[in-house]
Amino acid sequence: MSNLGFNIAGVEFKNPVMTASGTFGSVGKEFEQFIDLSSLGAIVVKGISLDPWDGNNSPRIAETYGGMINSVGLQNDGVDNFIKNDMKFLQKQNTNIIVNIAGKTVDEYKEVARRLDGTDIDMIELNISCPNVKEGGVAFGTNALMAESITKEVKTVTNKPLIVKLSPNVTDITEIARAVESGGADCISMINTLIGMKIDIHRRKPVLFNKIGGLSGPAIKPVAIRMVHQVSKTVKIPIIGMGGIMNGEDAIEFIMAGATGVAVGTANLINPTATMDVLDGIKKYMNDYNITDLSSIRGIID
Amino acid sequence: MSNLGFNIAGVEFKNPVMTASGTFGSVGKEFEQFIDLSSLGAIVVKGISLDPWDGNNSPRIAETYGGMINSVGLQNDGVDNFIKNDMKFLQKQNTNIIVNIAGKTVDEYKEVARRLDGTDIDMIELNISCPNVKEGGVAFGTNALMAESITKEVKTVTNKPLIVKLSPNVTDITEIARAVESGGADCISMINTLIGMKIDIHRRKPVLFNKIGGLSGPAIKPVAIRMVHQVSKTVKIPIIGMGGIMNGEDAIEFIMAGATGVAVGTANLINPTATMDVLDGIKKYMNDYNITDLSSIRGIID
Amino acid sequence: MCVSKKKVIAKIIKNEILVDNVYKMVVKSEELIYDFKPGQFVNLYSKDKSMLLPRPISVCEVDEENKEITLVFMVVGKGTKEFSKLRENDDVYLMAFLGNGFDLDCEGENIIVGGGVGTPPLLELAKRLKGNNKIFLGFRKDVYLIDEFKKYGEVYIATEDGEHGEKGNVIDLMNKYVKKADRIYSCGPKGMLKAVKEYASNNNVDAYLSLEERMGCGFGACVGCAVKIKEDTDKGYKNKKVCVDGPVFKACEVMFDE
Amino acid sequence: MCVSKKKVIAKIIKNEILVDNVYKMVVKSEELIYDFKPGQFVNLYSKDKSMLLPRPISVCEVDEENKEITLVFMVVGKGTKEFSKLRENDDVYLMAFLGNGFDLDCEGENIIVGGGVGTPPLLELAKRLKGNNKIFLGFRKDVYLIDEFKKYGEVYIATEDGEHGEKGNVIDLMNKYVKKADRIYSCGPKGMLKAVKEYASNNNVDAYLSLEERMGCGFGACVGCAVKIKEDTDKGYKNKKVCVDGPVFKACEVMFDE
Ligand SMILES: Cc1cc2nc3c(=O)[nH]c(=O)nc-3n(C[C@H](O)[C@H](O)[C@H](O)COP(=O)(O)OP(=O)(O)OC[C@H]3O[C@@H](n4cnc5c(N)ncnc54)[C@H](O)[C@@H]3O)c2cc1C
Ligand SMILES: Cc1cc2nc3c(=O)[nH]c(=O)nc-3n(C[C@H](O)[C@H](O)[C@H](O)COP(=O)(O)OP(=O)(O)OC[C@H]3O[C@@H](n4cnc5c(N)ncnc54)[C@H](O)[C@@H]3O)c2cc1C
Ligand SMILES: Cc1cc2nc3c(=O)[nH]c(=O)nc-3n(C[C@H](O)[C@H](O)[C@H](O)COP(=O)(O)O)c2cc1C
Ligand SMILES: Cc1cc2nc3c(=O)[nH]c(=O)nc-3n(C[C@H](O)[C@H](O)[C@H](O)COP(=O)(O)O)c2cc1C
Ligand code: FES
Ligand code: FES
Repeated sequence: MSNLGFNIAGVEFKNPVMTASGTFGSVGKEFEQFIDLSSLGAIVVKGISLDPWDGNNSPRIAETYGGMINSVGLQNDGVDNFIKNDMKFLQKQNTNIIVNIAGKTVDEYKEVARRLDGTDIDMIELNISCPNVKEGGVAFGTNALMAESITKEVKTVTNKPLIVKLSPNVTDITEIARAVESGGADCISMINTLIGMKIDIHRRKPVLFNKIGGLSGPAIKPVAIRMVHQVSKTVKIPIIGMGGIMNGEDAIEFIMAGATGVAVGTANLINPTATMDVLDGIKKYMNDYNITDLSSIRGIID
Repeated sequence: MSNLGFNIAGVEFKNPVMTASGTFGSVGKEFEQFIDLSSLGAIVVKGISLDPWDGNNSPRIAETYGGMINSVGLQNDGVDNFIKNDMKFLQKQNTNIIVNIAGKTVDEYKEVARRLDGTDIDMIELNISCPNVKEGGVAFGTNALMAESITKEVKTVTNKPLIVKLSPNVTDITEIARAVESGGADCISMINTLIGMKIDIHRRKPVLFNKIGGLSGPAIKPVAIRMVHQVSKTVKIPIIGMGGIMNGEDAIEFIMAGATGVAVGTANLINPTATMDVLDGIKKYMNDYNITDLSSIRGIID
Repeated sequence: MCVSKKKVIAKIIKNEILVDNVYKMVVKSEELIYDFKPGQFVNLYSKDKSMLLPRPISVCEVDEENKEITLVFMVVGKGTKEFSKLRENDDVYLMAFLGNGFDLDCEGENIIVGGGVGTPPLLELAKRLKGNNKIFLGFRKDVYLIDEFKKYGEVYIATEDGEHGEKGNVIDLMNKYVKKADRIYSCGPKGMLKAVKEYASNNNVDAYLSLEERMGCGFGACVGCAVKIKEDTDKGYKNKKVCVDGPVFKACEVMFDE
Repeated sequence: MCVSKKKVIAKIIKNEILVDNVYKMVVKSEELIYDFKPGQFVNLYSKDKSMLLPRPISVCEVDEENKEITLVFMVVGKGTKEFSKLRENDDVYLMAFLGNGFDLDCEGENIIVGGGVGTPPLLELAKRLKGNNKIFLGFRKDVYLIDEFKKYGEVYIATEDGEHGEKGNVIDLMNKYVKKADRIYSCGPKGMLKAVKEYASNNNVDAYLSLEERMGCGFGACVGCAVKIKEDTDKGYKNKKVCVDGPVFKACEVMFDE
C-alpha cells in the first residue's frame, strides 16, 4: 500500500489533495452530489471575514486563454454565521477543515481567528493575497514587514496551526515567505491569483465590473511551480501548492517542486470531480513508478 | 482611409504592428519567405550585447498550457557583428528598425548603445527585464532606482529615442514605469516574460536545462493588459504593448488598454504570418466599427 | 450522495440553423436524470481547451421518454461558434439540469413574455403550464419557434421593423392585448426584463424573470454569478447566485443596477 | 520573397498503426513545394489550442507526383496522441519542408544506421542514395518498416532481446558486417548517435548525424533548438540551430554534452 499521508503542525492529512479556497462553494456542499467529501485531504473554506461582505458587483468572471479572471471579492456571511450555519456540516465530513480568513485591518483578522479558535476546525489559512478587495489584505501580502507582523499578531490569538497564503504579485516571493516563516507561520500556501484584466472590445469596457481580477487556471501553473520551487528552497515550513492543477500529473509536478499538499482550484469549476481525478492520478503515477511514499519524490528538483 | 500611423519621439510608424524581440529570428530574415517585411510598423531585433553571448544550454523551450517558457538566454553575436552583418539587410526593409540591447553592467549597456548611435537604426530598446541570464539586466528591471539610473546613463550616450522594456515580475509596475520615465525614457515597452518553470515528472527534472525561463504566449495576456492599463494611467510617454497577442482583437485590447504600438511575439513562432494577420484584424475591427483613427479608441478604458 | 446534476458526454442528434446565427440543437444522454423544470439550463463545454468555462444554455424542450434535450442558441462568440459546427453523432460534454426553473403552480391566465434568444426556454414552460397562455415574443428582425409556441397558446409577435407580427415591442403588445393576468413569466434582454418588471408592478401582477450573468461554474461553486435580490438585510438586499438561486427570480425582488 | 517553406492545411490520406504506439500517417497537400531532401522534417500542429508549439516529425517518404508525405511517429505525449487519432480526410496543419537534410553526393559504400523512431527518415534517404547501401536498424523490441528498407539495401536488425534480427545493438552488427564504408548516415537516440560518432572516428569514416532538440518554431525564429557545433571560435564551438542548420550535422563536429 502506498502512503499518501503526512502531518503538518500536528494535523494528519490522509492525502495531499485539498480544495483551493473560493472554488469549492462556501464549504463544499455543492460538491456532495459529485464526490465523497471524506476522500479529500482537506476542505478549505471560502474566505471568511468578521462582518458579512457583499463582494463586488457582477460581472465577476471573465474567461481568458487557458484560464479565468474572477473578482468575486470575498463575498461571505461573516464568521459568526459561518460558525452557526456551516460548522455542523463540516464536522460531519470526516476530513480536515481549513478556514481561509480575510480582513480589512489586523484587528479584524485577529478577531476572526479568535472566534474560530474555539471551534472544531483544524487549521486557519491567512489570506493576505486577495487581489479583489482593496481591504482584502493584499497590502499585507506584498510587503514583507507587514506580512511578518500580521502573521505574528494572528498567532497570538489562536492555537490553531496557521497557514499563510502568499500572493504571486511580488518581485521576490522568497522574501515574503521568509517573513511569514519568521512571523511564526506553520505552513505556506501558494499561489493566490495573478492580477489580470480583460477588455470587451465590442462594448469597449473591461469585462469585469471591478475592472481587474485574479487570474487562475492552467495558464498560471508555470509561475506557481517556479514560486513553489523557489520558496521550498528558502523556508523550512511545508508548502501547500496550487495554481492550475487540472490532473494528477500537475499535482506531482507541484510535489516534485517541493509542495507537501496540493490544492485544486479552478478545475473544480469546470469538472466537479476534479479533486478525485487528481487523487486518482497521483495514485496512478505512484503505481506506475513504484513509489510507496510521496516523500520520496517531494522536492526532488534541486 | 483609416489611419493606423503615429509618431513616437519623432519616429513615424506606418502602423502599430511590430515584432517582439527574440521571436522574429535575429533580424527577421527567416520571415521574408512568409510576409512582406515592409508592411510591419517596425522590426525589433533580438537582444544584442557588447560581446557575443552563447546563450543557455538546451533544452531551451518548454511548452505550457496556452503558453511556452524559453531560456534562450540572449544568444547573439555581439553588437559589432550585428552592425557588420545585419544592418545592410535591415536598411533595405523600408520599416523602422528597433534594436533591443542587453548587458551585464551599465557600462556594457552604454557601450552597445554608443556603438549603435552611429548606425541607421531608428530606436533602441533597453532590455532590463530578461529573466534568462543573471546578467541580463533583470536586477535593473525590478528595482526602480536602478531602472531610473540605467535609463539616464544610456540616454547620455545616444541620440536615438530610447524605449525601456519592463519586466512584469514586480510588485508594482507603475513604480518602475515612473522611474524610467523620469530617467528620460521616450517610450515603454511591456511586458517581458513572467518567470516560470516546468518539471518533466517522468525524468524528474526541469524541462529546461536552465530550470527556469520566461513564460510568454496567450496565457499571460490578462497580466499584460492589466499592466499596460495601469502604466498608461501613470506615465505620459507612449507604450508598446505585448504579451500573448495572437490576432487583431488581442491587439485592439492592448490599444484600448492604452498601448500606442503593439508587438507580436510567441505567435510568430507558431504562425509565421501572425504579424500580418494581426494587422489585418486591426483593420477589420476599424472597418466594422467605422474607426478612422486608432487614436479614437486608444486608452479608452478608464 | 444525492445526485441530481451530472456532467455527461451527450450525443448530438441534430443541429440545424433556424435563422441567421441561431441554431437548434438536439442532444441525447441516457445517463442524465430527467427530473426537469422549465427555465432550467445546461452547461455546454468547449472542446477547444483554451476555453475552460462552461457556456450556460437554457433548455428549450425536453423529451423525457427519448432522453433528448433541445437547445436553441445564438452564435455570439468562440464557444457558441464551436457548438454551431457540431454535427449528428458528435459528442459534447454537458452538465444538466441546472438552476431553479419556473414554478408551474398557476392555473389562471399566464402571460409569457420572451425576447430574442430569451424565447426558447419559454417553450417547454408554455407546454407544461396548466392555465391559459398568452404568449408575447419580441425579436429584432428574424423570428423563430413561432409555430411551436402556437401549439400552446395565443401568440403575439413584435419586431423592430414590423416585418413579422407588429412593429414595436412586447410591452406595446401586452398593453394592447392583455385583459387579465394572473402571472407573468419572462426571459430576454435586460431592457425588456426591466420593462416587464415595471409592467407587472403597475398592473399588480405576480411576475417571474429569468436572468443572465457570466458564470464560472453553473452549479454554485464560485459565487461568480451574483445578482442583487431584495432581502431583509441591513442593505435591503443580498447577493444571490443566478446559477442555483436563479436563473428565475420574482420580478419584484430583482434589483437592476441603474 | 522566396517561398520555400509553407504552413498549409494538409489532408490525411491514411493513418495506420505499425506496432504498439507507432503510427504511419500519409498526408497530402497540393500547396506545398516538393523540393525535398531526405532528413528534412515537417511541423505538425495540434488542434487542441492549449498546445501551441509545433511537433517536429521527420519525413519518412515523399511521393512528389501524388504530393503525398509519409510520416512515422511514436506516441509519447499529448500531441502525438492527438495525431494518432486523425482519420482519413481529416485536416492537419503542417509546415514543410524544414531543416537541411542529408547530402546525397556519395556514390560509394553507404552505411545507414537507425534506431527506433529514428529509422523512418532514413527510408527516403536509402531510396535516393546512389551507391551501395548497408542498413543497420536497432529497435528495443518491435520492429517496423523492415520490408521497405530491404528494397534499398542489405538490412541488419538488432533488438534488445534478439526476438527480431540479432540480439544486441547496431554497433555490434556494424563491427561484425561492415567491411568497407565511405559514409555513415545516422538517426536515432542520443546514446546511439554518440556510439556512431565514435565508430566513425575510430574507423575514420565520414559520418552524418540527425539530431533532435526541443523546438519553439522549427524555422529559425526563436533560437530555441541550439546544439554546440565545433567551430573556430574562442570557445571552439558555436551554438547552431537544429531546425535550420540541422537536423543533420557532421558527426565530427557534434559536441554531445556529457
Ligand atoms: C442561465 C443562462 C441561460 C442562457 N441561455 C441561453 C440560450 O438558451 N440561448 C443562447 O443563445 N444563449 C443563452 N445564454 C447566453 C449564453 O450563455 C452565451 O451567449 C454564451 O455563453 C456565449 O459564449 P461564447 O463563447 O459564444 O461567447 P464569448 O463572448 O466568446 O464567451 C466568453 C465568456 O463569456 C461568457 N458569456 C458571454 N456572453 C454571455 C451571456 N450573455 N451570459 C452569460 N455568459 C456569457 C461565456 O460563457 C464565456 O465564459 C444563457 C446565459 C445564461 C446565464
Ligand atoms: C528534427 C526532429 C525530427 C523528429 N522526427 C520524429 C519522427 O520522425 N518520429 C517521431 O516519432 N518523433 C520524431 N521526433 C520527436 C517528436 O518531435 C516528439 O516525439 C514530439 O514532439 C512529442 O510531442 P508530444 O506532444 O507527443 O509530447 P509532449 O512531451 O507532450 O510534448 C511537449 C513538448 O515537448 C516537445 N518534445 C517532446 N519530445 C520531444 C523530442 N523528442 N524532440 C523534440 N521535441 C520534443 C514537443 O514538441 C512539445 O513542444 C522528432 C524530433 C525532432 C526535433
Ligand atoms: C472564483 C475564485 C474564488 C476564489 N476565492 C478565494 C478566496 O476566497 N480566498 C483565497 O485565499 N483564494 C481564493 N481564490 C484563489 C484560489 O484559492 C487559488 O489560490 C487560485 O485560484 C489558484 O489556483 P487554481 O489555478 O487552481 O484556481 C479564488 C479563486 C477563484 C477562481
Ligand atoms: C523565444 C523568445 C525569445 C525572446 N528573446 C527576447 C530578447 O532577446 N529580448 C527581449 O527583450 N525580449 C525577448 N523575449 C520576450 C518577448 O519579446 C516578449 O516580450 C514576450 O515574449 C511577451 O510577448 P508574447 O507573449 O507575444 O511572446 C523573448 C521571447 C521569446 C518567446
Ligand atoms: S456560476 Fe459559479 S456560483 Fe454561479
Ligand atoms: S526551433 Fe526555433 S530556431 Fe529552431
